[in-house]
Amino acid sequence: MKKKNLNFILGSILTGIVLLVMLVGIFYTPYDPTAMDNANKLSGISLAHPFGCDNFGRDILSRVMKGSGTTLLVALSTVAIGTFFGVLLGAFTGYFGGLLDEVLMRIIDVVFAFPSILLALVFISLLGPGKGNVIISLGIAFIPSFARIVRSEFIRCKNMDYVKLARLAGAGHLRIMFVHILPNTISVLVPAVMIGFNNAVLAEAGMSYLGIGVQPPDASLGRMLSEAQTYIFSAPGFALFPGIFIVVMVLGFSLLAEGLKRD
Amino acid sequence: MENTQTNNILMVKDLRVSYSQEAGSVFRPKKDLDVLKGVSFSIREGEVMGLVGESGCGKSTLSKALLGLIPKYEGVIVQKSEHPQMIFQDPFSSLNPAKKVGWILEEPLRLNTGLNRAEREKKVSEMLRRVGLEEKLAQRYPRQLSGGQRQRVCIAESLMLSPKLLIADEPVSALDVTIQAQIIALLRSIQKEMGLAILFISHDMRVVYQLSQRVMIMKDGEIVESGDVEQVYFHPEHPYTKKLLEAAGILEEGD
Amino acid sequence: MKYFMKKLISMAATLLVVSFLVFLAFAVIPGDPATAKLGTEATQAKVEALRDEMGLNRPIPVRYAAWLGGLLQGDMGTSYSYSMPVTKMVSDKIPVTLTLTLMSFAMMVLISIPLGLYTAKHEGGTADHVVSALNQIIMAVPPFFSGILITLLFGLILHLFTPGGYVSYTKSIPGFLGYLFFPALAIALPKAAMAVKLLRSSIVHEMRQDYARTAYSRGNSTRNVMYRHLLKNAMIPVVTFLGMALADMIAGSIIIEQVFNIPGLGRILLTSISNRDYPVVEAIIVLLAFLVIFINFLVDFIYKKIDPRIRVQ
Amino acid sequence: MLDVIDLNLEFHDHLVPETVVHHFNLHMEEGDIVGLVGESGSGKSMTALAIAGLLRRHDMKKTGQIMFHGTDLLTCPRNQLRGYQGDDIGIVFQEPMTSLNPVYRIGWQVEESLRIHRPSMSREDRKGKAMEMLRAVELPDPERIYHSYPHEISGGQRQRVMIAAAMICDPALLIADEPTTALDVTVQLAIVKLLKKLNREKKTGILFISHDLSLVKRLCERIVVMKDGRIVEEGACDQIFDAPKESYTQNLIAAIPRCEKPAEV
Amino acid sequence: GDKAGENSSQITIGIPQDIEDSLDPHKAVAAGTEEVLFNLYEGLVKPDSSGELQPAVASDYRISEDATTYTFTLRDGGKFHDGSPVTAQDVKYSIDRCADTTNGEPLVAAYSHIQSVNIVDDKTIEVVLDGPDTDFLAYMTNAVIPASNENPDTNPIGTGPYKYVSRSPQENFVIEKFDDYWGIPANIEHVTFKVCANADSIVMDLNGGSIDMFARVTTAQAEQLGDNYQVLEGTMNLVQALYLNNAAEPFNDERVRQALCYAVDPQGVMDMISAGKGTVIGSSMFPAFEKYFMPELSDMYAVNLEKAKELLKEAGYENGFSFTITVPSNYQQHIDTAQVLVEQLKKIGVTADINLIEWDSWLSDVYAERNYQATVVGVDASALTPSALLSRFVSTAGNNFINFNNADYDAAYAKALATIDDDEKTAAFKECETLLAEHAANVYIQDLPYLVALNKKYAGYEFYPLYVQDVSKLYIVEE
Ligand SMILES: Nc1ncnc2c1ncn2[C@@H]1O[C@H](COP(=O)(O)OP(=O)(O)OP(=O)(O)O)[C@@H](O)[C@H]1O
Ligand SMILES: Nc1ncnc2c1ncn2[C@@H]1O[C@H](COP(=O)(O)OP(=O)(O)OP(=O)(O)O)[C@@H](O)[C@H]1O
Ligand SMILES: [Mg+2]
Ligand SMILES: [Mg+2]
Repeated sequence: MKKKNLNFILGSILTGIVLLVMLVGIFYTPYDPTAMDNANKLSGISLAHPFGCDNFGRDILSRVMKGSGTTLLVALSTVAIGTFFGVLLGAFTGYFGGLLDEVLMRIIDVVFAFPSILLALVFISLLGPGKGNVIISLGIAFIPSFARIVRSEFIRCKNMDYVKLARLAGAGHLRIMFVHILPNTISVLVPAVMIGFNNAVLAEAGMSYLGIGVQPPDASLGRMLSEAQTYIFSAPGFALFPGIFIVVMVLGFSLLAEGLKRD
Repeated sequence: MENTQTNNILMVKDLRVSYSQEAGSVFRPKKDLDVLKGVSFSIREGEVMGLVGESGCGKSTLSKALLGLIPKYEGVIVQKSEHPQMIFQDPFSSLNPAKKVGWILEEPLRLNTGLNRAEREKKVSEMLRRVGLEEKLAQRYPRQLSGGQRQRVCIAESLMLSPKLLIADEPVSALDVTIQAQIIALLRSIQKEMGLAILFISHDMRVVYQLSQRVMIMKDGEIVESGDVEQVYFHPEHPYTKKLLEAAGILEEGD
Repeated sequence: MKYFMKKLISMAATLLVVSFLVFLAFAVIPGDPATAKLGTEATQAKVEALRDEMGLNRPIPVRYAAWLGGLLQGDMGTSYSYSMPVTKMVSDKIPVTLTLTLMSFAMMVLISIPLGLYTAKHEGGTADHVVSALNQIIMAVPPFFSGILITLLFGLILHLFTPGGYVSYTKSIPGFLGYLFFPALAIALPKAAMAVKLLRSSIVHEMRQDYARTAYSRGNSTRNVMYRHLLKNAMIPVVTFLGMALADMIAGSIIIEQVFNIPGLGRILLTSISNRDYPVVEAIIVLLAFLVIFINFLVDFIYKKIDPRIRVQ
Repeated sequence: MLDVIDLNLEFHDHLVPETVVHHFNLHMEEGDIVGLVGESGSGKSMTALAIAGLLRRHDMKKTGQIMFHGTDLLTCPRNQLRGYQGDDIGIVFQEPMTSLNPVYRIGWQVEESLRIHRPSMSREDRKGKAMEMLRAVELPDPERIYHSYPHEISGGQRQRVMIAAAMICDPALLIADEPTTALDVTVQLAIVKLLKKLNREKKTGILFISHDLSLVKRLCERIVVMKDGRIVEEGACDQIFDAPKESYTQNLIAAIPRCEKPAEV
Repeated sequence: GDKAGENSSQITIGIPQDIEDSLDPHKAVAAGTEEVLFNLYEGLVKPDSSGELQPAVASDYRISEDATTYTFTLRDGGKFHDGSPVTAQDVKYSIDRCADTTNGEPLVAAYSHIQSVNIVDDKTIEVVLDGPDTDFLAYMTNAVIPASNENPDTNPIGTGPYKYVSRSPQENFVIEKFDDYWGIPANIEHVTFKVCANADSIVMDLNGGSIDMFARVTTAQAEQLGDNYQVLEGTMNLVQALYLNNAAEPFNDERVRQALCYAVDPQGVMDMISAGKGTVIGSSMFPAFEKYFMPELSDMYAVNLEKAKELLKEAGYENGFSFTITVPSNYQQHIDTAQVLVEQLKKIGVTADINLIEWDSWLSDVYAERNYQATVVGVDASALTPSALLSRFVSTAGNNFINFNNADYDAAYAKALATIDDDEKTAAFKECETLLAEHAANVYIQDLPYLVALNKKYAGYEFYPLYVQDVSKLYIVEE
């Protein structure tokens, strides 16, 4: 009881901070996040620049404020797509089994076998670059893992007596799947979603790195982190703040989820 | 046997079910286990049919087969009720662990009636009361209930829709006698009021006697004797029936 | 037996689909191997000539059929960029990626199972809190970043290995394994953190079941209850995850191979994609797909093995 | 042998703490058979679990003493308690359906107490003993049952498996929580006989929880009646049946089903 | 590396991308391949570090008065790596192979002017052109390979100071000293080019000791190197510019292009991305071509925002406009440059977006199909002639990816090619450069700095005006 509350409170605080920074970032940043300043290149923490500056002398705080919004948007929507379709697929295949299961799972295998980068490349070439397409292609790459987890839980639950009773009470397949069985998969699904959120933040960074994600000079936390790698020795702080912010963001969400989870 | 087909709510002809045991190891090759070996009977509308039998003789299998919950069977099952209900022998796995008792009980109403939330809740607390449970239990998860409480929740769930056919697999086994009596009375009154037909599986010979009009005695996947309760209880023919009645101490009572 | 035949056929069909999709993918994405090969010296005529030479001017189905025909005879074609037989190129790199993957998988299992059990056993205790906090943080650190941190710590500060000093398995097996240790750790850590979390919640769930109580009633120690009774049940969802993680590690080794300068399949795949060298891409993806499908098949199999109830279907 | 003194059990997983057992006292000598009857939800199973040392949950409060052979099971160290569980104290749970581990075969589970408390026993001996127990509880085809998984056997069969497993080490105290609910009368009788024999030969003390008063009457010398977490009446079997003092007990006895149709309502 | 136990000398050199190319010197095209193959192959002549052509496989050469006949005398005792002697047949084979037009175009474009290759005697070979060309010698640096080699793609055999040992994709490329080399032998026996594809780990690789040398480190990387490294500084010999598609809106208007030139501050770019290192350029020529480089052109568009805005206004873009800069994602320095440009252009109300694409997509979309607005890349010279840089701006040139179209330029370039008088030729080329600058064909920025990190155990590194790594000059410092 107490632990749950603690998780919830801590999670809300961290998430609150992230959301606040993000929302404020939409309307106000201390500096123009793309404005360069030769004099301040890689300068450390100072009063004027509390998070220091990057290799172009851009204010890291401002970039983090702008970038976290992008990151959050991409990560949340990616996970939403992945979870939504993953749950849908996993539920259908696990619940009905048989040929449908065989065929759909093989399709999922196919998607899973494709390196997400190739997948992303294909989508970006089909749809053109841009945030939305990054979300779509990453989201698709995320589907298989959710589908598999949900599927195995559905296989476990579908033979339970309560499922049979629900059928007798007149519940349709859809209702049985999503109202009766789905809540029983929560204990496995929630950690998976948190992991997914995490991976999405990082995958977005990876894609930006390949040039198919967020385009410079726009900031996203992942992109900032990968830009900072080169300076890991000379300006460790450059990597530190976006990094910490990712951790705070992910941590906040997972604590919140943990706190909300009932069992 | 029966030719009054018109008012049969359930009719079963030559039902056979076998479980295929998966090979456990190289040394125990796969073999089939015949559980029901040709069962035929029928239940009329509004009638309570008792089913008594040896433990492991196939009663639960029969009850599941009747409602199509066993994928593979041979024989004919004709079932004419709109929402046949079932009370499983195992009250724990019949209750969705992720939902509260209140939600579980509301579900049949939600699905089949246009009642609004308040009305549903009212019906639920009424039903809880009728099966002898406190209303506050609606707020609990199944694992927070005692065995008998779970069983009563299952009974309540099966009665929510006023079904025409109820298959009850040992519904009162975990209840103490006072509550048992209360549940029996409840079932009787519902049966009278709404013409509910029940296949009542129990090993408590007395309870079966009190509730049923007819009774079947089952052993080893076959029905060895059936007929009116009085007939079977006081003039048993099959040795197993006699043995049962003897063990229950009914024969002495009757004599 | 029939089951296996069925699986085999569906596996083959999947591979066919995968390989065809790769062909299609290359038809869709911009860039072509001839231009890539010629680089800035490309002119219309040269590109055309080269395309002819490479057989790129034939329609996709024809090209695909030719490729498939070759494959059935054990010939996966010649790399456009390296002019080397693809079979040799790929088979040389398989040991690298496979070793890396298996090593990190072993690490993941060795770290996560005891830790998952421990935290579940002490649910709500200090150790549990510390581990979950650590878990969260480890999961939140990007793999390339943790790779750099590991290089920094173990390579440059502790001098336990030479960063970038990859030793080929053809030269020295211990050197090879020694070098792969840290990259494997970098891959294993975040996955292990996830596995710990999953295992913990799964065990906590099983601990509430009645049969756990039964186990205690026979005088089992908590340890025994955990290992003998709960673990097998709790592993059911975890096995799915482990299978996915393994598949993920094989298909996703690209980043770590990059950070640690390991010449494995992932690296070749990445450059071959950008060189539009599809004989190579095709071979590697078909291989990856095969592994992924095989692992999933294995997972389903193990899954049925652990949970007897599933056979009822 | 067993002395339960002023046992109170209180749940804390709701907003309002809920006491489910109040001031429970029980004394049992070796070879005593005590019947525990009472309303559904009156706290019988909780009491049984407490005595068997299985209420180790953090979210509940336990006060009082449970003295077994001179040790307080509520406060003694865990490994001492473990030494008793399964060996000196056996328990049959009320829910045979969920109390068996779904992923292990029956034989493995029945033998478990032997593996723990009789480590020197050989494999064959263990199996022999397990088969003997399975036969003793009247299971048909014990060889098949031995190799089955829990979901493959019927409810009554599972219940008998639980009984066999609880008795395999010949415990000094057997707690049986509604052990015969899913059994037909003939098997019920056989089980009662088996318990009696055990009691006679091994001086096993039995705490028999049931709502089937006729069964309790056959088996027990003493009866404890519970309602709402409290003991309402306690005494020798005959005395309670012949002259119940409390109105609840009277109701209970009156409600014993008879082979007669109830009057129409 | 640290493998001190071995008695023979060796060095490990990091390369940023794999030699994922044919090893056939006539077919290899990637700059990264050519710079390594430089150690394996030689032509009849060979450039030295000052860019002068020196006899190589040929010991001597003669150019006829009218600059149409080039006569080469083969060196005595010249040998291929497989031990066979270099014959006149091999030389003819090599030249003919590159001049072959059965595939549409010759492998070396300039060879289309070859009329015939004649074997005069065992030691003498004569190349006859269809017209005068004083620069043709530069193309004779093209590798001589044995006619007998059946697999030049994977089994390179040349005459250079090093011979091929092995390569492992994405891992390494190994060469070793060729003992029968005709010239000054190499100093280091074993050379491993190690693929270091991750730019971010190069500093660690160097500091950790797994590589001894890396050419083209960035200033940021150089600053993080330990004491045991020296950083040598040269120039990349590239023309880095914001290349504009002269045929696309709005850059088809010269005033717009000029406006951008006035707005961009190359020195600002250099200050930002490479601590001020690099050389400002004003046209498509870099300083290594001393004879042709015109430093004065760099001042033509000194930063003048007022002027820029005025020009935009004239062109009808009073409120500025927006456009997209397409940048290949594998070149960090170009991405960085683009980002600085975006900031600088904001000052005149021009908004630029950056669109990163893969190198291969860049080749097809931008370079081949010319489907872009602007791009930041660096263009190098494939041969040591000014035409290597300037020919692409002739309106009909196949590689004129900026669609530059100027009749004066075409005339000036034709004149430069036609004349054999060196002064006239130089003047004509300079006119070309001036025209490019005046018409603001592109926004020229810089010749990038070229930093080589070399472990202090080694010395002897030489910079070339070409994109090559000459390993044979490296030696181990005695301690
Ligand atoms: N986790 C829990 N939280 C709160 N109350 C609980 C919890 N578990 C059980 N209870 C309550 O404790 C009381 C006693 O339960 P117990 O299982 O001992 O009843 P019982 O006498 O065995 O009944 P039955 O004959 O029905 O099995 C019940 O009222 C039950 O609702
Ligand atoms: N899934 C299964 N696989 C194999 N055998 C099974 C399975 N389910 C039940 N059986 C076997 O079938 C027989 C009949 O089982 P069933 O559950 O129908 O008995 P029952 O009459 O309900 O007994 P009880 O009164 O004990 O509940 C038993 O011998 C049982 O072991
Ligand atoms: Mg049953
Ligand atoms: Mg109970």
